[in-house]
Amino acid sequence: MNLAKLRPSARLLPVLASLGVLILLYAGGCLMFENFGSLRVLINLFGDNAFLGVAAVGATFVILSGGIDLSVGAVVAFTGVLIASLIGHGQPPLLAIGLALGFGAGFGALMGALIHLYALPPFLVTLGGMFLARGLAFVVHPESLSIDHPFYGEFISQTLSVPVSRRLAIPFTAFALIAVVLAGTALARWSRFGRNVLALGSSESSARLMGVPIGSTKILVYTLGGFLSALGGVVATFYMQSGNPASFVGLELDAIAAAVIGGTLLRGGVGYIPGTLVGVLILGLIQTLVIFQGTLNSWWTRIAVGGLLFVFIVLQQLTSRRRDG
Amino acid sequence: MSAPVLVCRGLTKRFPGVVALDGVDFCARGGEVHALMGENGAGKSTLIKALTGVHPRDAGEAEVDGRPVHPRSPREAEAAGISTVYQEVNLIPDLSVAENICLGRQRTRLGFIRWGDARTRARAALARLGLELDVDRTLSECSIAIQQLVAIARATDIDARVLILDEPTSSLDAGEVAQLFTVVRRLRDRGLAIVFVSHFLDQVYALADRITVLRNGRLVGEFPVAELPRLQLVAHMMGRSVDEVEALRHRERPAAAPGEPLLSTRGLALRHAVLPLDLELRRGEVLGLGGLLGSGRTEVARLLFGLDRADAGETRLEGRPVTFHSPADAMRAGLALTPEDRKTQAILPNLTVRENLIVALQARRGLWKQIPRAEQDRLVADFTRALGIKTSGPEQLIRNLSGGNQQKVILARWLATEPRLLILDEPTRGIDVGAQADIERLLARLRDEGLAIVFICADTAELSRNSQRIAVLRDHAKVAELTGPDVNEQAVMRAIARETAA
Amino acid sequence: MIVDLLLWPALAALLWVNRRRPLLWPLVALALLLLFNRLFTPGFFALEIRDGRLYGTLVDVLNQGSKVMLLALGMTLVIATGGVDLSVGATMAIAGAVMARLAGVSIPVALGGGLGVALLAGAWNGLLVSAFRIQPIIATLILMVAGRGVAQLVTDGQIINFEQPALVYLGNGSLLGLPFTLALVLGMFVLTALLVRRTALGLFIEAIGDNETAARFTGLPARPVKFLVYVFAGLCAGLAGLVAASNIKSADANHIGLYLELDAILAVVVGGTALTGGRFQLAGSLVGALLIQTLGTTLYARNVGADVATVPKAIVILAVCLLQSPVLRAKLAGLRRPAPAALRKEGAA
Amino acid sequence: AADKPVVGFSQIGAESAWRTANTDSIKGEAAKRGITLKFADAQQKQENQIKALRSFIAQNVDVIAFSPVVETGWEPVLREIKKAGIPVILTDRAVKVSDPSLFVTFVGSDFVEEGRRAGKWLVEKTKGQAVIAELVGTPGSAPAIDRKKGFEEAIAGQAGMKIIKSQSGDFTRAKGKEVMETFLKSPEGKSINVLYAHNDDMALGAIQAIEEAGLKPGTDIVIVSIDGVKGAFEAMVAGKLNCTVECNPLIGAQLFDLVADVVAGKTLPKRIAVEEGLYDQSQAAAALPSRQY
Ligand SMILES: Nc1ncnc2c1ncn2[C@@H]1O[C@H](COP(=O)(O)OP(=O)(O)OP(=O)(O)O)[C@@H](O)[C@H]1O
Ligand SMILES: Nc1ncnc2c1ncn2[C@@H]1O[C@H](COP(=O)(O)OP(=O)(O)OP(=O)(O)O)[C@@H](O)[C@H]1O
Ligand SMILES: [Mg+2]
Ligand SMILES: [Mg+2]
Repeated sequence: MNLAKLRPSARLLPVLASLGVLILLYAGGCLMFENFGSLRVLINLFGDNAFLGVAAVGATFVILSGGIDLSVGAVVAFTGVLIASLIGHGQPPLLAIGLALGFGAGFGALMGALIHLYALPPFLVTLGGMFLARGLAFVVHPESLSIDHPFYGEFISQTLSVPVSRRLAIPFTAFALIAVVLAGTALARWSRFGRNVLALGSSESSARLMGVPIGSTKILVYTLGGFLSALGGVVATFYMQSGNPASFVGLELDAIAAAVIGGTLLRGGVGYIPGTLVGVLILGLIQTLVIFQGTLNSWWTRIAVGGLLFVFIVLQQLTSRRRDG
Repeated sequence: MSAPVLVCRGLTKRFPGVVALDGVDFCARGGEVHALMGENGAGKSTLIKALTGVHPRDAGEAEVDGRPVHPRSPREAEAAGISTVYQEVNLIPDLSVAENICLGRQRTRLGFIRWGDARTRARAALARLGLELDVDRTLSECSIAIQQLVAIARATDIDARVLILDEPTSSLDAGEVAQLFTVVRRLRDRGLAIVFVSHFLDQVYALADRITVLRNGRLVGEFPVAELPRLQLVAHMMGRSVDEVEALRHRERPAAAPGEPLLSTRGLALRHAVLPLDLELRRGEVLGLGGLLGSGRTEVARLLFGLDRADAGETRLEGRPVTFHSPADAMRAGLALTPEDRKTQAILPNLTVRENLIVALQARRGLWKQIPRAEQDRLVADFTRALGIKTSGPEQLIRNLSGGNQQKVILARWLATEPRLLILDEPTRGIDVGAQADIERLLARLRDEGLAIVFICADTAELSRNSQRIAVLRDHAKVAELTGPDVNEQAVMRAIARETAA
Repeated sequence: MIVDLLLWPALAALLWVNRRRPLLWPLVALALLLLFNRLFTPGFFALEIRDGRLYGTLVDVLNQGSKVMLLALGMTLVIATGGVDLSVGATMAIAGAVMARLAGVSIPVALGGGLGVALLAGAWNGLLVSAFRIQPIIATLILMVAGRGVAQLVTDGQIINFEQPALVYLGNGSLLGLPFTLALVLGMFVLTALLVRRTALGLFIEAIGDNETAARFTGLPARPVKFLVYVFAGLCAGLAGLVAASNIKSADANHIGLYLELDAILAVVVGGTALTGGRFQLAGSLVGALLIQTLGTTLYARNVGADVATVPKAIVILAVCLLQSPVLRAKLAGLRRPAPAALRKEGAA
Repeated sequence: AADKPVVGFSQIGAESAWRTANTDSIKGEAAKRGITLKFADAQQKQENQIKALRSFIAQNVDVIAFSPVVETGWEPVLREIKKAGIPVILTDRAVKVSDPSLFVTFVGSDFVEEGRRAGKWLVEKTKGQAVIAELVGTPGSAPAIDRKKGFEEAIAGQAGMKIIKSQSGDFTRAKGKEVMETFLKSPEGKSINVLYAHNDDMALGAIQAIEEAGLKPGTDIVIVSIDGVKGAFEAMVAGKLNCTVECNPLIGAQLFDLVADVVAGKTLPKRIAVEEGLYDQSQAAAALPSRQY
């Protein structure tokens, strides 16, 4: 029986393991490289990965529901271009952002509806969505487009960031990331919708028999995914003040990897939103380590990123392995 | 005469190749327990599912309290006052016990779920069933019996007009059943209409007021319990005459001539699961494993079959020490195990009956020696006949078979490997009387052919009826071994109780 | 035209033979796409003999499609076990790079080296999935990221050219007037089909993909089988990599097989194998791969820019999805003849 | 180390032999001068590049240089770098920013000019009569856009020259070959007598497609491309390619001269061109041995 007491936390083990490895990696970086321990690096870690983090929270919800969303990168790119082009055509930024968010949510809802109503595999539908959004982005504007508007220039980067010192400020995007993670955590843990998502991902047939509204939950979860992808796109425009239809290729894989590293099972039903943040930070930290190393050429960069990913995943696996049924 | 609460007329449901329900009328009255009886595949579960919106009906209508209901999902059925426990555990394995009980009905404050309230409610619902357990445990870590009880707790947690229980007792032991019945009676007395499905005749006669019998998707009739003798009921279910059934029931006493030892364990143990255990399994003998639920019988079976690896003790096969690192090892040595949780541990849902049946034999023969198709077909034909498996053909997907027939296919899967030692974990769960008799006879025959058999069964009567020797487990340890004349229900009960008192 | 005389009856026969099989819908989609091209894309069906080989867009479809077809064969088995292999594109690059590097040594060494590293790559994935029990998508992501780096390491960031006739033949040669790659694909298909259908491997894979716990309870060697399918996927990716390098007579480590893993997965899923594992359709995957290549070639031929070409691609994917959707088909069937339920209700009233 | 500056350089990636040569030139020159170079490879992703630039700030480098993946989207990070007081040198590709003080200077090729030179050469070679197929670079990328623009400008006045086919070959051999195959098989394909490829790799792929179609590249179809990689010279020697406009990746020495000037506080022009040539078949054989990439 004492075993029974221990078990619930076993579910949290992968997340804790990830967190442990994250701290270890960070400490390692501080020891190895000068300036690695500086506040700026820490702030960059949040600010630079904000768009990924926001999109990854959405991807985590979709994975928790037993689905997958491959359209993340394309939707992020599309919303960027859409906002840039709308602002370029003289629309007010807030309207452009609102439209982009609305588009993302609608796009997700559409994919969710196809998946639910016609019982289509999410992989295919969202792959279709990815191609569609990518193509549409090029239709909106075939090249990268910068955003010249005081709202972007002044408001976002000056007014909304919190200065730490004369040269260093915490960017608005970092706050956006933390806010989304907190909201996502609350949604997953304390809302009926969140619990329905988990139930759906764990066992769709049982969830149906238990009266979970399968259809609306599914459609909503893809809507949420689309919305957060779009929000990721918005955050990216804050970050780059431009939109580029060719950008963020493969971001969906980073998002999925972040979720999985953070302890979310791809089969659905098990996972934690804060874990996804840990996953995002780990991916970001791996990149930072490689940049600080500063001599790796293209191929060694790839090999190093892959190798660190491997070391990390094996460590996580070893520390959290359980007896399986 | 109480008023009808749930009335169905002309319910019809077709699946490709089968008419699962053919114009069935059914009526459950308030303050009564109404048993729904029939062989495996008779259409009981389909009736329930067509009624509660899981399957769209092809025809027919239903009323609750005179209002027509046409639920398109279990959720709508629940809203219309029908609460259901479906056959097989249908809960969310990755969520906690408390959540499984409260899912979809959580109370919220400012939109936030009140987890404390959910836990309290879950504990209360479980307490009504006489169960006290950690409601924060993940469901998949609980034994199947506990899961079944959780499902029932969930169904009784809401205010409903009709409570439907599809084989709720199939994995419960006597004590749990008694507890459940107390609850059901209490609900009945509150005026609920209760629909109860079970293959245990004793339970039906103990609880039900009225019985509706189905056969091959058709209504045979509705009878007050008092006017329907058991024999007659079985005859209705099987579509035979009472005399024929009488002949079926006749059974010889076990021949008591066990052969030489086949497999023995000394101090076999696994931390948290099995305390040091000595067992001896002999050819031509059925060893029953008795005990309350959670007493560790399934754990013993897993250990014997190489699913878990013991951390102490030894196993000897015909005197030579062996270690099974995997089921494949155990199979090579001639062992077979039908697991207790059919849905997650046994069936390959999207494969055909044929593939499900031959897969263990194929695993034993290895990758390269594919069983020729002709042999496969012959095996399927033989076992379908021998065990009376109801399918629309060998290429039907096993997931579309009724629960009892799935169980028979799993049994056939292992018999096809011609094992020397057969471990049966609750093999008769969810199997109708006729088939149960078939299986019991088969057990006797296999035993007489020299097989060693380990028989795990929650029903002590069935256990003592079929075993030559019974090892009684309690709290993961063997507390008694009954032999000869001691192999009877009372002795098993006493063995469990004695230790409880101690 | 002679092509029409041969192709359409053959397609019709194929459709008829498969009318009750899962292969039907991908075939229908392929037939529709071909029909569209027959009607609206001039020159798409033009075939002639040049230098003793068949020459025309349809031949290109087969030749260019061979890479995805090879990948799809391996990917089918991986997906059937409930996994996925994201690293096949990178594996292609490694195999091509090693072959180009060793081209000067000797032909067998070059071919053997290329396939050898591909097998190693597959074994690595297999090890991570079966022994370390890492979720396949993540396990293979590692090699997807690092593999292309390894390939660049082998080529030192350069594009390595080779001219050895045997190596060039692999991707450009013709056999009986048809591209040699077609023979290669067919050979691999037959080999794979024999491997899974003449041994119990197919059953084991489907059982493991369908319900791994039950498969383990039944004594199936789940881990060895999983290991094996990743090794096999590596082999297929290796072959595809050699073909890709041979096609352009050089190893371009940065681009060989780039994003091809998506096409391969798409081919498998379009071909009727569910990503959740279990039942698989080997032939379906080939049809899926052909469908994707035909679509790509169609877009080129119709001068649709690569940037917006993804839009029609998305539309075709969704259309094929819908064609395969049992729900939609049931609805369409319901339109054709009145629903039985409705009849019943009238009768009852 | 006080006198030797620490330089952070962010490269686009290693997507082609040209790029690798560019990287090697920069790394080699840094090593030769004993300058500490913090090198970061962006794997063709702008977001990675921004991360690298911000890391350079954190690492307190003295000068930042980078080849931007795209032209836009650099304002915020460049402002941040400016705030930190670090001078920026752009290489290879330019950026679009509203405030020109965000970078010190840009050293690199003029893609529009490259396209123009290819066009002019062609006008001369074909005497204004050509049916042209164009292999475009990666959609949306600066070289693809500019090389198309320059080329179109150069042939604009010629009534006898028209581009009948234009498709992206993604700057790769495989795509170049695949697209050329479909060009040749289209109904208008037989009339094509000129191929303009935005880079050599696509041209080399297309040459194979042309040969497989039974035509003679360089003769039946005149081919002009841009970059001037070794493979292009080999093809010219073999008579299969007619002309390549050089786009010189070997900017290492020039770059570090500029770094020294920046550190010394000299004022520099905003735009510094790279020395580049144009080679046709007549010069190819002579130039081939000296090609380094
Ligand atoms: N989803 C389905 N698809 C096809 N056939 C089905 C499906 N579900 C049930 N059937 C068939 O309908 C018939 C009735 O099955 P049902 O599950 O109602 O039997 P049951 O009376 O509940 O039997 P048991 O006592 O074994 O649970 C069986 O022949 C079964 O094979
Ligand atoms: N009432 C209970 N409370 C908490 N845990 C329990 C309870 N009953 C069983 N368990 C746990 O469930 C696990 C499974 O027990 P096991 O299946 O071996 O028992 P069993 O004798 O086979 O019972 P069953 O009748 O459920 O098959 C054990 O680890 C046990 O600790
Ligand atoms: Mg049933
Ligand atoms: Mg048990």
